[in-house]
Amino acid sequence: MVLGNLMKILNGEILLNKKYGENLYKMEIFSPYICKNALPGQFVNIKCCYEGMLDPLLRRPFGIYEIDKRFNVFTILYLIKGKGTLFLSKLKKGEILNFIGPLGNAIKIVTGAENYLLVGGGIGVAPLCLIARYLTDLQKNVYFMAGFKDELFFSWENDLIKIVRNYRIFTENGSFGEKGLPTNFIREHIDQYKKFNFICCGPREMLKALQDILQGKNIAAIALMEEMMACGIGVCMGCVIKIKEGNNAFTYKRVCSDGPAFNLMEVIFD
Amino acid sequence: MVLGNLMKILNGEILLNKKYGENLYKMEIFSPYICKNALPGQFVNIKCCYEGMLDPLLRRPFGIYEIDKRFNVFTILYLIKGKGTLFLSKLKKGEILNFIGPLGNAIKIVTGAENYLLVGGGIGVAPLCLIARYLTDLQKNVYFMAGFKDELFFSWENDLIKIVRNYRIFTENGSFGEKGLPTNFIREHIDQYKKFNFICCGPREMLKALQDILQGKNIAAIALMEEMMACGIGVCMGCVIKIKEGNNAFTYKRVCSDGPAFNLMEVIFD
Amino acid sequence: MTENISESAPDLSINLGRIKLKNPVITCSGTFASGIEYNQFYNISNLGAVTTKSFSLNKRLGNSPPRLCETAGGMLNAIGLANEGIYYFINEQLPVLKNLQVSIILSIFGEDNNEFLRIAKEVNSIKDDIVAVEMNLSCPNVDKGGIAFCSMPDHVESLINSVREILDIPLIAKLSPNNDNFIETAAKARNGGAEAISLVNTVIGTAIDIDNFKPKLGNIFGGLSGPAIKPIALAKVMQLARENILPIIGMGGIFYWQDAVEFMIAGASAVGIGTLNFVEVDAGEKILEGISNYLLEKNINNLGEIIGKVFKKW
Amino acid sequence: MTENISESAPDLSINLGRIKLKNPVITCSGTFASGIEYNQFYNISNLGAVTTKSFSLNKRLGNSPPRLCETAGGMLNAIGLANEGIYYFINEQLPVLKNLQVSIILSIFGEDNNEFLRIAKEVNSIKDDIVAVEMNLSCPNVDKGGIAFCSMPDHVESLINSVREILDIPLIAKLSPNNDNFIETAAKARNGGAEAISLVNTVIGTAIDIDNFKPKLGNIFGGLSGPAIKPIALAKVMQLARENILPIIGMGGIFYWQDAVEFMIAGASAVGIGTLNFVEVDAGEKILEGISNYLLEKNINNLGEIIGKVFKKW
Ligand SMILES: Cc1cc2nc3c(=O)[nH]c(=O)nc-3n(C[C@H](O)[C@H](O)[C@H](O)COP(=O)(O)OP(=O)(O)OC[C@H]3O[C@@H](n4cnc5c(N)ncnc54)[C@H](O)[C@@H]3O)c2cc1C
Ligand SMILES: Cc1cc2nc3c(=O)[nH]c(=O)nc-3n(C[C@H](O)[C@H](O)[C@H](O)COP(=O)(O)OP(=O)(O)OC[C@H]3O[C@@H](n4cnc5c(N)ncnc54)[C@H](O)[C@@H]3O)c2cc1C
Ligand SMILES: Cc1cc2nc3c(=O)[nH]c(=O)nc-3n(C[C@H](O)[C@H](O)[C@H](O)COP(=O)(O)O)c2cc1C
Ligand SMILES: Cc1cc2nc3c(=O)[nH]c(=O)nc-3n(C[C@H](O)[C@H](O)[C@H](O)COP(=O)(O)O)c2cc1C
Ligand code: FES
Ligand code: FES
Repeated sequence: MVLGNLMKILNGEILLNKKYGENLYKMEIFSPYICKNALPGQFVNIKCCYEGMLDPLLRRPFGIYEIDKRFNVFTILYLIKGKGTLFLSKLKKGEILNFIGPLGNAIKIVTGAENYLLVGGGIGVAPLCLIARYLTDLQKNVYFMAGFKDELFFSWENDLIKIVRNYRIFTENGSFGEKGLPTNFIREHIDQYKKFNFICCGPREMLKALQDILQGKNIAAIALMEEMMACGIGVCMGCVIKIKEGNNAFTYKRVCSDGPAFNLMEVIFD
Repeated sequence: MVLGNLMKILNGEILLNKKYGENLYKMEIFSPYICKNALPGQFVNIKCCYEGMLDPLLRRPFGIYEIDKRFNVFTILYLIKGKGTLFLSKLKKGEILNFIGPLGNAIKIVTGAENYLLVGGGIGVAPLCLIARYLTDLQKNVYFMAGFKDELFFSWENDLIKIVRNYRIFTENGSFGEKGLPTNFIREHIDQYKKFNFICCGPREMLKALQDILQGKNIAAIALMEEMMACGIGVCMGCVIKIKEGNNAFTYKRVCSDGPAFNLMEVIFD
Repeated sequence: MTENISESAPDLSINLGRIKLKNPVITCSGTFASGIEYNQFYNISNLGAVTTKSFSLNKRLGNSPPRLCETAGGMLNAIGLANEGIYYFINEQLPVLKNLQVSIILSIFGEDNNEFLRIAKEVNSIKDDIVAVEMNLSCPNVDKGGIAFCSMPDHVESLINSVREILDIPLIAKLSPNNDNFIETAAKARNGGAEAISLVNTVIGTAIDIDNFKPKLGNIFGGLSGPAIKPIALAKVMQLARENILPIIGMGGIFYWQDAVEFMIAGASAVGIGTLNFVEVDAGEKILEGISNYLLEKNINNLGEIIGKVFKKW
Repeated sequence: MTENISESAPDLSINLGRIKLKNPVITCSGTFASGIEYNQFYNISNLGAVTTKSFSLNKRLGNSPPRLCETAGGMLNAIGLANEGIYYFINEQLPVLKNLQVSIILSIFGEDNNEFLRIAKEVNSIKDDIVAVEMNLSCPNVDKGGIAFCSMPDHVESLINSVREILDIPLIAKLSPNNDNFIETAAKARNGGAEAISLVNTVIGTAIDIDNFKPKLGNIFGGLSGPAIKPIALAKVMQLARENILPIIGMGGIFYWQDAVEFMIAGASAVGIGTLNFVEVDAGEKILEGISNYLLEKNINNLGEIIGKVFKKW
C-alpha cells in the first residue's frame, strides 16, 4: 500500500470540460505532478469556488479517471450533484483549477492474482477505469461490469472500449446495454467468478448486495468507499466508516487516508 | 418626488459586459421594464452570485448609468471592489442577471432652475451621467465636473461627450484631464456658479468639501449618498445617514427609500 | 392510491395554541417592516402571518450608523430597534393592512415593564384586528442594567402575566439564542400565559475594520442573522421542542424551503422568514410553495405529520 | 523615516503569560492532528505553535458516522473526540515533532477530573518537550451528567488547580461559546492557575435530512466551525478581552489574514487557525505572511501595538 505522502496543493489549467450527458461531465486538467505521482485508486480534492469565495466552503473529492503521461493530463469524470459540481461544470477551458493530490492509497495488487472483475455502479465506474487501465497494462485479465439507471452514461462507453475488451453494461430501464442489475447477473453466475478478484465502487446498496453474494465464498473483494470529507488528508477524523475488527467488534477507519479502498467483506453497512 | 413603488424583481439578459479600464466595467442589460419605469437618480439592487449560492449573501446596489429606450437596454458602470463586483465582471454576454428595481427616488427637478453643475468623484460619475442626459433633454444648461485619482476613467470620456458639451475632468496625478481636484477648482471659482444647482456624487471627502464651500452661499445642492444596504426597499432601517432636523437636532434617513438624493446642506458627516 | 388523493392540496393550516394560521409561513420581526412594501411583490395576505417590526410606545431613532455589515453566510445588524412608535402603527399602517386582509402578529417591546404595559393598553383597542402580539424579549431591560429581558426567566413570567391582564389576545414570547437558560425561560413564559415561543432572535456578533481599528458597527456589537446561524437556530429549536413546553415558531437563517421543512421536522409548528426577505423579496410565497410541493410529493396530508418528526426517528 | 526602518521585519513574538511564542499563529486543536501530515505542505516549525488534537488517557473510537455536514459558511462536526490516547502521542508522535522542532501545545481532555489528573501525570514526564497544555473544557463531564466542564466555573477552578499541582507547565483553558458565563469561567480559570484562555470552541448546531427525517449527524448535535461563526467568536473574544482577565488565543472562523488581525485588534494575543486547515492546507504559513505584511505596511513594529487596540478607539 502506497501512502499518500506525495500530496501537494496544485494548480492546473483546465484543458477540456466536456458534457458527456445530462449531468455528466469530463474534465481534463494539466498536471505533470499528478501524472507522475498518482496511482490508481487515488483521488484529488478540488476547490469548487473562485478564490475569495466561501461557498461551497469545503473541497470536493473526485477519483482520478484517466492519466495521460504523454500530455501530462489527468481526467475526472463527474456528475452534477449540488453546488460544488455545478460550479465545476461552468468552468471553461483555460481556467485554473486548485486541488490537492494525489490523496488516499493506491489500490493494492496481490501478486499471483490474474483475473479481475470490476463492478461499477453509476459514477462509481470513474475510478475503476483507471484501475482497469493499470491492470490491463500489467497484462491481467480484466472484466468490467457497469450498472446504470438509464442511458446517461451512453457516451462513456467510448472511453471504456479503449480500456477493456470484456465488459457488460446494464441499465435498470434497459435503455442502454442489458436490462437489469449487474449484481443480479453476478449472483446468478457467481460460479464463473470464483477465481476472480473483485474490485467495486458504487452506491451503498450495490456494495451491500455484493457483500451478501460473496459471503462465505472466499473470494477477495475490494470496495472503494465514499464518505463526506472535510480535510481529505486524514487529520479531521470526519470521513470514517465502520470496519470489522476481530469477533463482533469494530473500529472506525478513515476513507481518505486509510482507504478509499477497503476489504469489502470487512465493511459494516448499518 | 417619485416613490419607488414600481419596483419589481426582474431578470434581464446581459448584452454587453465590457472592460473600460483596470477595474472598471460597463454592463448593458436588456430590460423593457426598467427602461420604461426608471428615472434618473434611481438604482437597481443586483444579485451577485449564481442561484443556490450564498456568497455574497446580500444584493449590491448600482446606480443606473444609461437608459436606451430604443433597444430596451439599461447600463451600469461599475468598479470591482470586492467579491460581488468581481462576480459581475466575470459574467458573459447572454447570461441572465437578477435584480430589483427601479429603487430609490428620482432626482427632483425644481421648475425654474436652468443651470446645473454636476460634480462627480470616481465611480460617482455613473448616476450623474443619466441625470445629465435627462437635464439636457429638458434643455437645461448642464456643466459636468469629474474628478479621478488617475487615468482609469480615460475611456469613459467617450461616453460623456455624447451627453454633455461642457465638462472638465481632473485627476489627482494629472494623468488625464487637468491636474487637481474639482472641489479646489470650484472653491476658487465659486462666484461663477452662484446661479447653478449643484448635483453631486462621490466620496465622502468630496461631498464634505462641497458642503464647506457652499456653506452660507444659498446655493441649492443635492447629494447622491451611498451606504451599505441590506434590503434596498426601505424596510430594514439599515442604510441610514444623519440628517439635520430643526435646530441642532437630527434624524436618520434611509438612503435607499428616503434618498439616495438628499439636500447636501442637511447631511451630517461625522 | 388514486391520483385524486395524492394530488389534493395538502392542509397547511396550523395552530399555535389559540392562534390559528392558514399556513406556517410567517415573516420575522424587523425584516418585513409592516409588510406594505412587500405587497408590491406578492399578495402578502397569502402568508400565514406577517410579524411587524417591533414597536415601542414612542418613536425611536435607533443606533448611529453604520448599522449593517455583511459576514460569511450572514449579516450583522445594529438597527437599535428604530421604529415609528405604536401610534403610527395603529393609525397609519393598520388600516392599510386590514384592507389587505393580512393576518398580523404585532411585535412590541419596551425598555421596562411599564413601557410594555402601556403599549399593551394601546393595543387592547385594536386587538380584534391582529391575531397575536409577539413580545420581543431580547431587548435590553433598562430597569435591570440593560440585561435582556429573556435572560431572567422569573421576570419573564411576571411580565407576561401582567401584559395578559391588560391584553386578552394570544401572546408569543420571542427569545434570544444568546442565553443558556432559554428552555427555563420558555417554561416561565408558558406559566405567565404565553401561547407560543418564537426562536431565535439574532446571535450576538461583531466585526472590526482593520484599517481604522474600530468596530464596523456604530453600536460595536450587532445581531447575526442569515444562513450562517441556521445550524445554531435549528439546534435550539430542537432542544426546546424536545421539552414540549409550547408550540414554536422556528426561525434563523431560513433561505430555502428545505430549511423551513428542517425546522418543522425539528419541532417548529411554524417558521419565520427573516434576512431572506432582503435578498429575495418574494421569498414568503416561494417558501410556502416549496413546503406545499414537498408535502404533495411525500404524500403527506397535513403538517402535523412532520412537525417534530425527528423525535420519532431519533 | 528611512527605508531601512519601515522595511525591517516586524517583531511577531508574543507572550501568553509565561508562554513565549515566536509568532501568534497557532493551529486549533482537532483541525491539525499533531501536525505531521501538514509538514508535507510547509515547515510547521514556522508556526507560533501547533495545538494537537485533544488526547484522552486511552484510545477513543468517537461517534458513529456521519460525523460531518457542510453548512452555509461553515461545517458541523461530531467527531466525538476520537483519538489514539496520550501514550500514542508520547511514544509515536512526540519524537517526530521534536525532530521537526515544533512548538507544541498539547490538548487534553478527560471524562472526569480523575482522567484529567491521570493524563497530567503522564504528561509530566514530557513537560520539557511542550510549551503548554491546553485543557479542552468543552467536553462533557460524565460525573456531572454530561454537562460541559466549562459551564461550571467553580469546578473549573478546582480542576485546573489540581492539574497544576501535578504538572508544572503553563496551562491554557479552552472555553466554549455555548455558555453565558464564559467570563466568570475565565476568571475562575485564572484563579485556578491558568496562563491563558483559548476562545472559542465550536458552537452547538444541527442539521436534518428532510428525506428520512433524521439528523444528518450520527450524534444528532454537532459543533459549528468556520467563517459562519467568526462574528460570534470575535464578539466573545472582545467581551472577554475587555475584562482583562488572562491573555487570549482567539479563534473561530479565521479564513483570511484580515480575520486574524481582527481578532488581535479585538484583544487576542494569538490566533488559532482551525477549519481553514482543511480547505487551504498551507493556511498557517499564509496567515502568518499576511499578518506580517500588514504590520509592515502599517509601519507597526510589534504586535503589542495592535492587540486590544479596539478599546482605545471604542
Ligand atoms: C473518495 C471519493 C471519490 C469520489 N469520486 C467521484 C468521482 O470520480 N466523480 C464524481 O462525480 N463524484 C465523486 N465523488 C463524489 C463527489 O465528491 C460528490 O458528488 C461531490 O462532493 C458533491 O458536491 P456538490 O457540492 O456538487 O454537492 P453537495 O451540494 O455538497 O451535495 C449534493 C449531494 O451529494 C452528497 N455529497 C456531498 N459531498 C459528498 C462527498 N464528499 N462524498 C459523497 N457524497 C457527497 C450530499 O450528501 C448530497 O446528497 C467522490 C467522493 C469521494 C469521497
Ligand atoms: C445607491 C448606491 C448606488 C451605487 N452605484 C454604484 C455604481 O453605479 N457603480 C459602482 O461601481 N458602485 C456603486 N455603488 C457601490 C457598490 O454598491 C459597491 O461598490 C458594491 O456593493 C461593492 O460590492 P463588492 O461585493 O464588490 O464589495 P465588498 O466585498 O462587499 O466590499 C468592498 C468594499 O466596498 C464597500 N461596500 C460594500 N457594499 C457597499 C455598499 N452597498 N455601498 C457602498 N459601499 C459598499 C465595503 O465597505 C468594502 O470597503 C453604489 C452604492 C449605492 C449604495
Ligand atoms: C435588520 C434586522 C432587524 C431586526 N429587527 C427585529 C425586531 O425589531 N424585533 C425582533 O424581535 N427581531 C428582530 N430581528 C430578528 C429577526 O426577527 C429574526 O429573529 C432573526 O433575524 C433570525 O432570522 P433570520 O436569520 O432568518 O433573519 C431583526 C433582524 C434583522 C436582520
Ligand atoms: C473537525 C474538528 C475537530 C475538532 N476537535 C477539537 C478537539 O479535539 N479539541 C478542541 O479543543 N477543539 C476541537 N475543535 C474545535 C477547534 O479547535 C476550534 O476551536 C473551532 O473549530 C473554531 O475554530 P474554526 O472556526 O477556525 O475551526 C475541533 C474542530 C473541528 C472542526
Ligand atoms: S476527511 Fe478528514 S480524516 Fe478523512
Ligand atoms: S437598505 Fe434596508 S432600509 Fe435601506
